[in-house]
Amino acid sequence: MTALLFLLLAPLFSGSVKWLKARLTHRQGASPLLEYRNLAKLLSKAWVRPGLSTPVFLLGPTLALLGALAAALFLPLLPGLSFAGDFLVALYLLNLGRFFQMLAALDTGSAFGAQGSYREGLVTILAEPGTLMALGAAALAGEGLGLAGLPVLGPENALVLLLVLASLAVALLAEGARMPVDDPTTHLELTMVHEAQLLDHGGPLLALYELAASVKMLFYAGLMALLLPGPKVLVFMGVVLAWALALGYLETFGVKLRYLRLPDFLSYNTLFGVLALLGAIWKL
Amino acid sequence: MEVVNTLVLAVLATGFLMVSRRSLDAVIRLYALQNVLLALVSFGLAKGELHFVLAGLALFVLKGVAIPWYLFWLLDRLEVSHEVEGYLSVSFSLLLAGLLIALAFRVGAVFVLPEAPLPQGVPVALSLVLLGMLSMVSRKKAISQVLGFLALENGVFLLALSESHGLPLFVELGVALDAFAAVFLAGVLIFRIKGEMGHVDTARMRALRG
Amino acid sequence: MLYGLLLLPLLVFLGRRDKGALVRLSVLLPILSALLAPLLLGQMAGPFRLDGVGLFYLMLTDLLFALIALFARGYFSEEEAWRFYWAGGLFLGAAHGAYLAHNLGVLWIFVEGSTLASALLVYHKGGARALEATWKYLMLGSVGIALGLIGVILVYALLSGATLDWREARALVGSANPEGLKLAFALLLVGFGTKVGLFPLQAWLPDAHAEAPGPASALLSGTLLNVAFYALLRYTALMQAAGLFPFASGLLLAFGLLSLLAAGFFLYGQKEYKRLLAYSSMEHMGLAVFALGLGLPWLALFHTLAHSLAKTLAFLGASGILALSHAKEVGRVGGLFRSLPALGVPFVLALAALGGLPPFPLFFAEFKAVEAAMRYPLLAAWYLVGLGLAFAGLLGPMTQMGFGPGRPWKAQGLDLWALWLLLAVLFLLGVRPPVEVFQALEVVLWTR
Amino acid sequence: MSEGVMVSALALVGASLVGLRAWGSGGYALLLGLGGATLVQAGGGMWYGDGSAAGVFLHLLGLLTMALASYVPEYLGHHPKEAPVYAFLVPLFLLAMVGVAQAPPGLPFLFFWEGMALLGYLLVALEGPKAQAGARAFFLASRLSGAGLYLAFLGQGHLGPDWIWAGLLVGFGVKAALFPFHLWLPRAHPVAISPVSALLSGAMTKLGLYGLFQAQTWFGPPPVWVGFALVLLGLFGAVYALVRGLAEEDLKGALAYSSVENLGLMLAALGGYFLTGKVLFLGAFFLHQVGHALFKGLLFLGSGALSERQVSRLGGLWHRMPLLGGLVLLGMAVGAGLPPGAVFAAEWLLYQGFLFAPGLLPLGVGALALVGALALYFYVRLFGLAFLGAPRGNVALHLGPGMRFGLLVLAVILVGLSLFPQEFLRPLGQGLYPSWALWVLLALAFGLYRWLDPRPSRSYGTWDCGFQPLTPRMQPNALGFSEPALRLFPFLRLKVGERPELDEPLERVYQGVGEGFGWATRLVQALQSGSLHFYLLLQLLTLVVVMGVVLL
Repeated sequence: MTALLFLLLAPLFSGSVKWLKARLTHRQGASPLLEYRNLAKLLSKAWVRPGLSTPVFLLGPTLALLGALAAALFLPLLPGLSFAGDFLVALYLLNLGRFFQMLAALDTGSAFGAQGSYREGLVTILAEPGTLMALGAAALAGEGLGLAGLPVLGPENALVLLLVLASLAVALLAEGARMPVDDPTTHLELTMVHEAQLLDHGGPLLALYELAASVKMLFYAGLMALLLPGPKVLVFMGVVLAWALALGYLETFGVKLRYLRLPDFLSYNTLFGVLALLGAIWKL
Repeated sequence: MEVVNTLVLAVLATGFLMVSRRSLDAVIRLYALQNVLLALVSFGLAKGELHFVLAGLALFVLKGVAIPWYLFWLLDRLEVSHEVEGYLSVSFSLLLAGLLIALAFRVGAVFVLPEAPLPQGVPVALSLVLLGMLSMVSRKKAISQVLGFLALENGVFLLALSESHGLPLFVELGVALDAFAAVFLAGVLIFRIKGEMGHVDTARMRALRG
Repeated sequence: MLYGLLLLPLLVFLGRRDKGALVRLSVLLPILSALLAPLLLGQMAGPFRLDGVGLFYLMLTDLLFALIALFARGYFSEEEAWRFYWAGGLFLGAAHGAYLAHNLGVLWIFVEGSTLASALLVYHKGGARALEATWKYLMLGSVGIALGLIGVILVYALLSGATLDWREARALVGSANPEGLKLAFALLLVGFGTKVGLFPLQAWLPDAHAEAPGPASALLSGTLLNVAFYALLRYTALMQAAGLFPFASGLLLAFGLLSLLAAGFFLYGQKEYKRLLAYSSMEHMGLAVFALGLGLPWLALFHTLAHSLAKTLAFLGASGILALSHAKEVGRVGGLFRSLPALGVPFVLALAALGGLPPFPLFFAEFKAVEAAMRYPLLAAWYLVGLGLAFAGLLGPMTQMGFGPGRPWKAQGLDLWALWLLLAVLFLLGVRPPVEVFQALEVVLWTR
Repeated sequence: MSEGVMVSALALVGASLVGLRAWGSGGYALLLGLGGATLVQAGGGMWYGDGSAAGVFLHLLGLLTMALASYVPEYLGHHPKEAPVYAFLVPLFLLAMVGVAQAPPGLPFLFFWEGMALLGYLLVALEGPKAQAGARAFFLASRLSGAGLYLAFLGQGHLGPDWIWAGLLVGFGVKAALFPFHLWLPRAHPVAISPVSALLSGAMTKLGLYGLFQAQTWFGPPPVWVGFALVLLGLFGAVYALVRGLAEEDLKGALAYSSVENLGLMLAALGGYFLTGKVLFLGAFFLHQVGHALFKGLLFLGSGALSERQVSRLGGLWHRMPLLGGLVLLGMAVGAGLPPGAVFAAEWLLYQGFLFAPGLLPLGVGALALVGALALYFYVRLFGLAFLGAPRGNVALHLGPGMRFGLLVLAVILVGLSLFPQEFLRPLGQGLYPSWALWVLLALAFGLYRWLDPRPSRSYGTWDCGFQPLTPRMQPNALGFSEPALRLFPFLRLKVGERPELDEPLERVYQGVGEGFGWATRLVQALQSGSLHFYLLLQLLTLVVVMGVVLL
């Protein structure tokens, strides 16, 4: 159920961020709803099959989207599948998508795709441990190691959960390939992470990738919503709104970090994760 | 008994002198003399026992005559200098020899068994063994090493005499035969060494190592 | 009859200098003697008597000798063969004497005799290196054996000059002065230890083994070392009968362990494969002495058996390699396992057997030794360290010679099946160690 | 010993004898297959009967054997000269492993253990001069392991449990590539021929795990520090091995490092089990073993089809042999710990085990996540550079029907295990996530793929920025791809340049030990100075010392 919601919401989310960024730079900006039409157009177009490509080329976008959607399936914002340890499966489903996305980028034999591929891998190495530790901490603080049993922010667990939220925020930026980790609007191949992997994917494949990127961000937003008090769906909407605003501002007024400086930024994620986990262990 | 004691001391003296002489001829002669003296000791201890007499005779014939003669013959044929060459100077070897003899006399008491017929012989025998080893360790010529070994062997023989009236005769004879065979073999080898390498200096035989 | 057995090996001189006759005699006589010997078990004649332990070593020596003599026919040319077979006959006679002797003095004589005979084996046909090795062997061996003689004399004196017969001595030794016995044993250990090749008395061993012609090395390692070890065994049994085993044990363990560790260091980086095998002999004699020191004579017997077989195999393999390649260095021989399996496979496996690997009997022997040594865990630990070092030393040459780069050779005129026969025997012994046989032999030595 | 194991042992002996004469014949394959099948059956019976660890091992060994039965005869066609020896030794090696898994501790166990070492050494060394160093490392490590076991097995009653377990940790840890004793593995495994690599990595290393697990029934529960050591060294070793593997240019070498990583996780699982007694850890421990054996067997056997193993000289292999590409992709995806693979299921259990564990153990989650991310990078690199993109050089490929069938056997079983991991975990009573959901996902993916593929598309060259055309050399090479990640880990220094150099401090430590030993040996060897006088002096001194000892 959540997955469907995300699928529907994803274009709106990315559209809104784009619109907001345009407004912030005093441009008119396209309607946030344009993104739906855009997707529909892309889906109906033909796609380019690079000469060297193999079936892996198609598996990339397919599994990137489906992995993200399946991960969303486990978010108990709306009724769905839930069991102990589901957050692990969810994160690894994102990894599944990422694996094939990275391979698809290598599949074309392009130097840029490969660059994007290993950069993506690097970001994962930097971001993943912190995120998993943070989620583990949240799960420990709750009951039953499942997403359904996650605790909500309150005075007794404020420290742990705030750290978890901080970590998830960093993870969202890393996963969604947003500033300051990556710049989604850049068109200089040498600086790209996410987009470099998509260079040769066009038409429906590009549409799938775009959707997947938005769904992933929504997934993290959903995770954050689970930790906040209030009716889940409403809180989620609030979080998404907040993220749209935040991203708009961040990407208008912020700058992309130098690629070599990424570890500095993402190590905060690890730090938050470790601290959160320690907090959860010692019940602070 | 007095006579035997004197003889034993004379044996020690020959052993000491063997370390001190620089001439191989003198050392061989001293060795022959030592064997004669030992044979006499053997006769002295005999007290009519035939086996002592026989052992003494074997000693006299084999070591007192045959081996020295063989060594002289060897020395002649080898055409090398008759000088003893060693790592140590004569004075220093004498000093060491003195120390070793002192050690043998100091420790010798421990070796003396309760029923030893000739307790005085034990430290002398030990001295001979140690002096023989000293010669072998410090002398370079192959032939002088053989002489050192022979002196050592004599020490062992004297020990056998002093501790236990010697070994059973057949053992004694076997031992003597072995010693003779060893010396004979050594002689042959010395010849070959001279022929192969042009010298008989064992200190220069260091091809095998590691 | 015992005298006949004693003199049997000397019949080889009937072959004069004819290689064919010498080979036939050298193979058949020991086999005949090995067949005859069991019938004479327990018989006495003069200072000679054949008991179980003597019989065991006698038969082992005979059979190995026959095999080596057979293998040697492909190694030596027509002209030089007689030197080997004559010296071999002398050596075998001396070994027979040592194993038949029941008198400690006679035992000494024959051990010395075996030294002299084996010096001839080492010398063979000369050359500067062989001469040097022979000379050193003769000197060190003679001095060592002379020191041993002092020990014999002391034992004799301690028994009040009553007897040198081993069995009688064992009965009497209990009343002898223990301090004197300790002294005597120390001298005997240093004396015979020189011939066994215990560290730091081993100096002659690698030289002699490396410079002797291949089959002679096999004889030295597989049979000669046992002769001296056998003497040590007899004296240790005397000490045990005198109730002085704890003392003897300390010395034996120390020498055994020291030899093992030293061999471990010597083996590493050894450039000549025959020297390597010689150091491995030193290692294994150390191990056998160690087993004796643990109070397990049966294990020591078993260890020497296993070592003799494995080392004979290795040396025969090495002499085969030498005959084909004319290269003594490890680095100049390679890939035998692949290019010449008939020779390479048994050789590599012999090295593995010497490294104490199953399915070969030294594995079992070393296991039992560690098991017994565990009473003093530190001892066991050092033992394991020593085994590890020794193995590390063997491993490099084994890999290079078995699998490394090298020219392929064709095996011609060598009786390589002898290697496979030894390998099969080793395998059988390793899979089913006849422990009960050796424990039965132990009764001959050890008083309860 | 059960009858099934007996039958399989007989079949293996038969196979080895037949192999010596007729390795290419159907009889050889049949006997080997029979041995494998009976092992699978007997091992499965033991595992599903009473949850025996030996059962798991025999089971996985049987599975590998079945694949080898079809793979080996054809593969040995490349090694016509050594083929009989390989064909003779491989079944014996299998037999030794069966023996280890069946023998009680003590002499029989060590007999098979050391025998396995000897056979393994021969199998590795047989590959020729290039394999020498690897073979030596293998044998040396095996003997070290043997020494540890001597200490442990024989020390009973003489040594305290701490020492016993230290011995076991060294003894079995070396075999299971416990950090820092793992260096031998990536040297030995890749240099052997592929079926042997598969056996070494897939099966033999598991015996170290089996031994450590079984030791608690032999020697009682381990001291606490053992569990901690296993967890810490296991996790650290897993990270270390992956990072080191990223700097490996040899395909099989990288696979060997991946083995170290997987074994590290299994060791950590075992450590967790020792510390907490939780079945979660046990489930991870056993499931990972089987999963790893299957996927690593698949990958090693797959790499046997290539004539070239340097990743930087491969590329575009998929086009030449899509079947091989697909199977290797399957293996690598499972190996990267992706759902719904069996390895993922094991890691999933491990994560939860750590989260549920007391003390600071939950921090292990971070290490696991790092391993997961690194493994992703690791396998993307291997598969992407070797099988995708443009070919970088000429590579001969050989994959006949027999080899293909062997690969398919492993792949099918791997898929089966990934489909129904719960079934495997039944004896432990350990539940799992609803794996059907993941299969629905994959079905959807398949559907989406089938929808996309026939959609209108046009072929076109890869985007080249509009400058000069792309050449294969513009693709990153094996080290270039991993260089950014390597920069993150200070324990490994990669100097890039014309000739990249790798500086691994751990290796330097080992080298230092070796050099120190060499120095000591030269010192001792100086005693054999060649001087007879010195020898005689030594003799004299020995006499004096011994007399002194006696008299004092």
